[in-house]
Amino acid sequence: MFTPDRSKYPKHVNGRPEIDLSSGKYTKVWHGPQHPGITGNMALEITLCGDEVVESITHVGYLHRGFEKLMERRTFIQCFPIVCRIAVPEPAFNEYCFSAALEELSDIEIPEQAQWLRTFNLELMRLSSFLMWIGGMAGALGQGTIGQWCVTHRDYVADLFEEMTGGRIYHMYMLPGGVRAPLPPGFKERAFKVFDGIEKMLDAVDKVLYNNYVFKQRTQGLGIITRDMIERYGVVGPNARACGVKRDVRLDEPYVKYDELDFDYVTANASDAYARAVCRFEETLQSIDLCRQVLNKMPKDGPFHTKTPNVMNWKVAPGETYAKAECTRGEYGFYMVTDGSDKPRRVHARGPSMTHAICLMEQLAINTNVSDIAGLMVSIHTYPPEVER
Amino acid sequence: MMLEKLKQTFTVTEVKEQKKNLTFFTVPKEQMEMMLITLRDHHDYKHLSFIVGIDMIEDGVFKLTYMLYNYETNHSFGIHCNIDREKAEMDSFHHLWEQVGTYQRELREMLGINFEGSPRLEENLSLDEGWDGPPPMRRDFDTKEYSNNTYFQREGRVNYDPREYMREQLYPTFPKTESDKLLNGGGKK
Amino acid sequence: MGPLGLKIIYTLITLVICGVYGLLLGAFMAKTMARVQGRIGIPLHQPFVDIIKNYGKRTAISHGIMFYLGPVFRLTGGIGTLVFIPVIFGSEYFSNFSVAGDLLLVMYFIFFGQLGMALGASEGGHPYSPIGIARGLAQMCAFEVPFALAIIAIAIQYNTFSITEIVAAQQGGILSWTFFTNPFAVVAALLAMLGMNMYPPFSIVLAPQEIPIGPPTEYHSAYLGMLQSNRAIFAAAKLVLFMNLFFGGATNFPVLVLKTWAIYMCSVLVGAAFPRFRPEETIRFFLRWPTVIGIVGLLFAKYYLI
Amino acid sequence: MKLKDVISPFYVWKRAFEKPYTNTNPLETRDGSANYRGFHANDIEMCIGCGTCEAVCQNAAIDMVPVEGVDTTMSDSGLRPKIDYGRCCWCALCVDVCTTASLRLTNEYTWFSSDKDEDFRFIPGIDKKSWDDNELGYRRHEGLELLDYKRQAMDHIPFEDSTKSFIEMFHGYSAKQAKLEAERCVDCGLCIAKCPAHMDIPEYIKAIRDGDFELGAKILYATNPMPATCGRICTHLCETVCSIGVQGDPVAIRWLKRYIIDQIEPGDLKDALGEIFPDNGKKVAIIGAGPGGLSAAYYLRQLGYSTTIYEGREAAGGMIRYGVPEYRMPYDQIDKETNYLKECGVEFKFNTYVGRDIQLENLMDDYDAVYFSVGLTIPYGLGIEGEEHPRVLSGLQVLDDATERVEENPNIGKSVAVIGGGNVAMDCCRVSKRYDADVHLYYRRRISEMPADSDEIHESQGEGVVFHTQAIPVRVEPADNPNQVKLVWGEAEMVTPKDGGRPRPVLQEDKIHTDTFDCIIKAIGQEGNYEFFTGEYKEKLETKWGKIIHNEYMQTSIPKLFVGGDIANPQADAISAIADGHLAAKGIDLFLLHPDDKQMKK
Amino acid sequence: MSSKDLLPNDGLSEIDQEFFCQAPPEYISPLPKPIEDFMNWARSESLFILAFGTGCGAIELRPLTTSRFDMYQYGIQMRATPRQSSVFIVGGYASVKTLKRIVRSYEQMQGPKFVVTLGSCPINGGMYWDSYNTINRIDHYLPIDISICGCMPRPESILAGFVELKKMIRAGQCDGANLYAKNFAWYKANQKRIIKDWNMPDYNW
Repeated sequence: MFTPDRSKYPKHVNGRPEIDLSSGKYTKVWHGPQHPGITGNMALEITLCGDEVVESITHVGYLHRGFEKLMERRTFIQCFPIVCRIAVPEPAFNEYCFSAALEELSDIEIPEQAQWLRTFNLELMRLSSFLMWIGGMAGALGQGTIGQWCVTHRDYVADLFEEMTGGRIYHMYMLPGGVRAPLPPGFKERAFKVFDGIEKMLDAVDKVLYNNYVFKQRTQGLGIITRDMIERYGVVGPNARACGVKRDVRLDEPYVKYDELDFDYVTANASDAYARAVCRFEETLQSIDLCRQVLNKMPKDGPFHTKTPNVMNWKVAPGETYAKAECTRGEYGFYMVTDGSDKPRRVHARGPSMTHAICLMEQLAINTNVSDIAGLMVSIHTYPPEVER
Repeated sequence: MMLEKLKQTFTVTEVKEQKKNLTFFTVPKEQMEMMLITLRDHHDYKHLSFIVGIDMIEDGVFKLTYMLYNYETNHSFGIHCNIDREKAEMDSFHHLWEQVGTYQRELREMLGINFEGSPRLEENLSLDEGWDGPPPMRRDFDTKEYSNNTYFQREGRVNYDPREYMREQLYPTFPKTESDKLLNGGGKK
Repeated sequence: MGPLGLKIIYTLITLVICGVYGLLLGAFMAKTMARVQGRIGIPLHQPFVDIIKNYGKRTAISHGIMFYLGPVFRLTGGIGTLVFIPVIFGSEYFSNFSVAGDLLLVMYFIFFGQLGMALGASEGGHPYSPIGIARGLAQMCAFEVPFALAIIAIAIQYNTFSITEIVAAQQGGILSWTFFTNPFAVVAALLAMLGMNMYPPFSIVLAPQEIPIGPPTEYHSAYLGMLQSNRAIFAAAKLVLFMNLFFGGATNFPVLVLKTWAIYMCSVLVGAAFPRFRPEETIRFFLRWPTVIGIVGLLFAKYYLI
Repeated sequence: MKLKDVISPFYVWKRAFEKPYTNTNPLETRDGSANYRGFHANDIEMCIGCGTCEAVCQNAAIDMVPVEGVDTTMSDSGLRPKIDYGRCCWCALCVDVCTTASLRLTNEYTWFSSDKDEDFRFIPGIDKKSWDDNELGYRRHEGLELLDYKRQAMDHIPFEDSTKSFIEMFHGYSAKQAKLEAERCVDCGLCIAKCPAHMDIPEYIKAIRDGDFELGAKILYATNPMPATCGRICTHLCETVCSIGVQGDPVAIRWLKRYIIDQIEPGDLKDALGEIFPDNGKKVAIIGAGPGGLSAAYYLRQLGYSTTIYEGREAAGGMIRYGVPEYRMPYDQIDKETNYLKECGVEFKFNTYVGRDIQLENLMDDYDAVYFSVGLTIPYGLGIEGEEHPRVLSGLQVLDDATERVEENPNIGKSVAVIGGGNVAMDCCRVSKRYDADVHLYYRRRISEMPADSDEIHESQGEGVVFHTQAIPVRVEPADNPNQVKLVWGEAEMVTPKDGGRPRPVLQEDKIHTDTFDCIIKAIGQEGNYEFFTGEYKEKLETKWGKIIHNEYMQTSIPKLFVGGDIANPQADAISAIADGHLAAKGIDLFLLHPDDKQMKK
Repeated sequence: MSSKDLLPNDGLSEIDQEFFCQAPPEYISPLPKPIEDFMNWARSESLFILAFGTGCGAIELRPLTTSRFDMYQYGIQMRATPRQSSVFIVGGYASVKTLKRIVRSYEQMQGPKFVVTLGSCPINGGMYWDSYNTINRIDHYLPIDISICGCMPRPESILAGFVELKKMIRAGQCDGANLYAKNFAWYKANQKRIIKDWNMPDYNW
């Protein structure tokens, strides 16, 4: 096989290539922010030598809204509607982490039923997000059909969310003290129907995408995250599990009702884009299974919200904590500091994309073909809004 | 137990066990690097979850929190370190973990902390390239005021405070409560 | 009006019919694709509206004369291809300017458009255009090999470079089609056509995700209108050409519709199922099996059929 | 390259032969789900304009604006939320915290506009929208309580023990209870208008939340110099309009007020309030050391007047001291307040009964202005045959005796009939209970119509007072024992008059009963005593329905003379008297120091 | 045109200036009525949306472009490049950094072009009304044709907005490009007020 002559590539100094754009050897292109191949509103500043990427710099900030500042001037309950906006495709994890941190700091125990409902909501969120991801991954490599199917089925999940929470995208469901509403009557049957549909669709996806010569050709060997990079880059979630590392917050530090569910780590070994895709596919199926388990194990009735202090005057004693959950990309957490007033002193949302989208992506992009940038980008599953918040 | 061991080498103060698997403590600025290296290399705290800075304006310090995680024991350490607010400088740890550089860029941008030697420190991470205000996460920066002065609002909003409105409507002549004065002009909002 | 004048008029009519047919076929295929994706898809008249709208844009900017010439070349290539291909075998009206060596001419025109486009698009100044052009030309070179081999094979087989004669030679029953007489050449050509039609897995040139749509990145308004017109005419021309060369041509429109649809479906069939290849994978692909098959076809024609 | 990997993808075509996913008419077939958070709707009749929705909205999307057709009343600010959809995020917190549950979200979600000036603002319920009648949509679920609807119960001496002594029955809130109760308040401020003294209730409740009792005391004294009194025996009209009370128990405003002032030791008031009283050289005389008089004295002192209070009895407090039994209103609390007034420089002249020990004319001549609030002291008669019987006692007298001689039985015997349904009647019942009497209460109407506070009624019942409602006294007959008396009473039927209005009790002639008691206490109301008005003042003073006519600053028809308290206002309670005093102080100030003021007669 | 009317491409280096147009956009009058009506019909039936997800709104565009709602049946499709697009969707809040890109992308689109805003944020700031980094109302920076409120507006709601947009285009009411040309100085002044490092051409076409 042809291997390019590395000597023509720029020297690396401090891990960065030295590039003289005026030499005419290099082309600089921007992937994004206006670019259909990019995940969300972000940009990659890519320097090419021919078709190969010699440097990629991630630019974020297009979605910066200053959440952490805004939360400093909002009361605890007022923070609740805004936190979910931090990561658009997975709002539930923000809600959960915020509520969990707040409940911990104000010593609130939430009822059993609320914990089940939260588990269900979080797992359904993962399912929805994974569906979107599978579609995106296929789409980024030109298989639009899978994208269409997956997003459609994700929309059926959005219908479930709408029924359950009253909102399609921003559910604003897990508020401090529990959840906002019980499951509507007949929800379980409808949910199972949706799950059956998704499973049927995923079966087709398995045949079409995962047993696909071109897909394998494109993704196998792409963006390999080596074992030692896991610690060094702080890689979490499926990206780490695709490398055979057993890490999952749901199992390591079980929250809500995950300790009562039956599931295991989903791992792969190759650690390339294909392995990650397989991992996520398996996790999608696992999510469906977990959703079913939750619905089956959940008690029929029960209080879904415990009394909190009057939200208009809710003050929390000084303290700090870090609440985390396993979102589709790995460890998602809220670090909250309170100072006895009715507003949080500092809230920090820790999203896995902070490391994945920037230092990891910049590293993985080097020496890949520019055509693979979109696929690589999607394969490490980044959401820019959780980087800049 | 491990903390006891650490205490022999480091000045560990303000230990607080927040929950079963999360402990916070403070070390002086100078010992931070050794602390991180010790925890990472000798105690398996290999995962850096995040670095966050808190503006403790009343104490005149920035409180940096480094959250380390041990995958073997599933325990986290939140390590605090106070640095002077006026002369906000901190050692750069970008050589320990790759993502540290990004966090340090963010801290530089949001709080104005300088990390000598950190790569690409001067590049804005989230803010617009032309941002000319103070570092926005500082407590003395008022985002609402900035927004009001900078961006266009849609006019035509009027708001009435129910208690003021009821006073005007129902008992305009009653001697006005002096509590406004007592509360330093604080009303409902 | 002399016979040439009439010919020109007939050809123009053919051109219009083929253009309309090309657009309709494009829309129909888009609908077929949509059906696979589980949706309704565009209305059949959508491509027409798109073209009208693009011609009706109020502003257009130029990046110099070459930029303007790009689409013109492209359209010329498309029209040029079509006007030398007999559309309906044996029809006086739809035989176009079929001449003795028209196959060579057609081959030339197929490339002419793309090269012209490449020249023009690179003037746009957008870095994606040259990247797209590089990919496009590389891919073209690659699929050109099996395609050329197939063409040469049938030229050897029928001992002629006249499309009309090739079609004539295939008349007389389904088994006399090249498809059955020299399947190797046909397979090689059809594989090349996959690359030519820009359906996945060979759509990297125009890929919206990998690079926003490649060479035409900067083309808009009437330029885009021209490109879209060309797309219809060129697609029709290609399909008719393939039909003529490998599937026995058509003696009337229903047969033409059926056959061209079937040929087009090959691309769609594959396109719906696969993601895209990277450019170098595309090249590797075409230079591997299709080329081998093409050579086999050629040898088959040379040593077996004759 | 496995062949399977090339063949398998063609499975994709299976989908082409199935039904498409597409909804071909999404615009008409997709209503929001049953609890969809769509556009707002508000039940204007139910809404009270408390503004809680506005306060909770983190987007500042809600404005409270006056609307046509809704008048400001004591329990309704007259404002309605106007929502800016350029801000709203449909989080429905406004719905969750809506104190009346009038606000809800419908399942409608489509609103677009091409108008450049369209601001996407509307007042739900007032500006008619297509979705107003959509029944589906988000409402607060039963079981989701973001507000605290349940009041902190106050501990009190159990009923079996409470009747054994005159020790204050209610312990007051503990610090924790007070904080929790204070946290229930939503800061709407509707109560301020309803309070006759317009106390800044939300602010002092906030002071409790913040634990700043000095500030709380300052806020209390800003409108009420008798918070310890009002914290115990106020009629707490404020609680009737409390917005939390619409769906739950109203905030215990009265108890919270008591809590603040209880936190300040009697001697510390001066330091806590830190007031400095100027002196403007003018003198005002005040007749009566009841709440009205004390309040006027305090606010006049604040304005710099030297004030002298003339009181006929030996201690200050008026009806608070002599009309309210000690288990409700301990005397040391009254002393705490009056002592502070003394510290403020108010001069008291006790045992100086105007009209007997000193004449009104003298006061009018010696002082720049005179304020009087002498209260209602003459009990109404029952208007029935035989009520002159010596064993028919006046309620006020019984209470007065109880005050003067707490340990000693004020000669009521062991079985007592109390007639009336007001607070005085309840006090008489419970005082009698404390003297080991067997108490029967007779009231003309139903319990729900009793003018007494519901707490009082509840506690009376708890202490074992036997209630006879719809019972009309017919006559009083002497009993065989001269120390006893017979009450003849009849059961009544509530009859709604033909022209509507309040149902009236009508005596049923066939249901007459006779009971024998040691005494009958009449407690059906009092009227004013105007006997100290003599000469020209008697002529000039205008009265109506037994009350003195005054202008809005409590100035009577005699310019120099101001009035307040029960004798001047229809509520006849302590807080109204305090409010009168405050108003009169301002009136006197306007009268004396602002000669240009048009509102005052000069 | 006098030199006074020319805004300098002052954000650019001298070398770069040559690459860009030096003239402001011009008002372009419509064609004779029947032709214009026909063109408007074509424009309304062929809406090319620029694929630029500027905010949360992008999340609800996905269902719209995919099978469930399939906006292709309404003649609406996504386009990857601004040059070929005719509809710009401001999908929610716009941070200053994004606004810069929005302006550039919008200016690169060829007229007639239409702008649709999604959600509350572009109307009056929405959730981020007090954020230091997001603008409050977009219509001071771009001419807006239709605003759809909601957070986020559902696909159905967006679709309803598009149906309305098509009606308006047919009626010839959408003339944003000309409006932009007419009030060019005002828009530019507003944009420059918040985009502090103006390192892009004033004329982007």
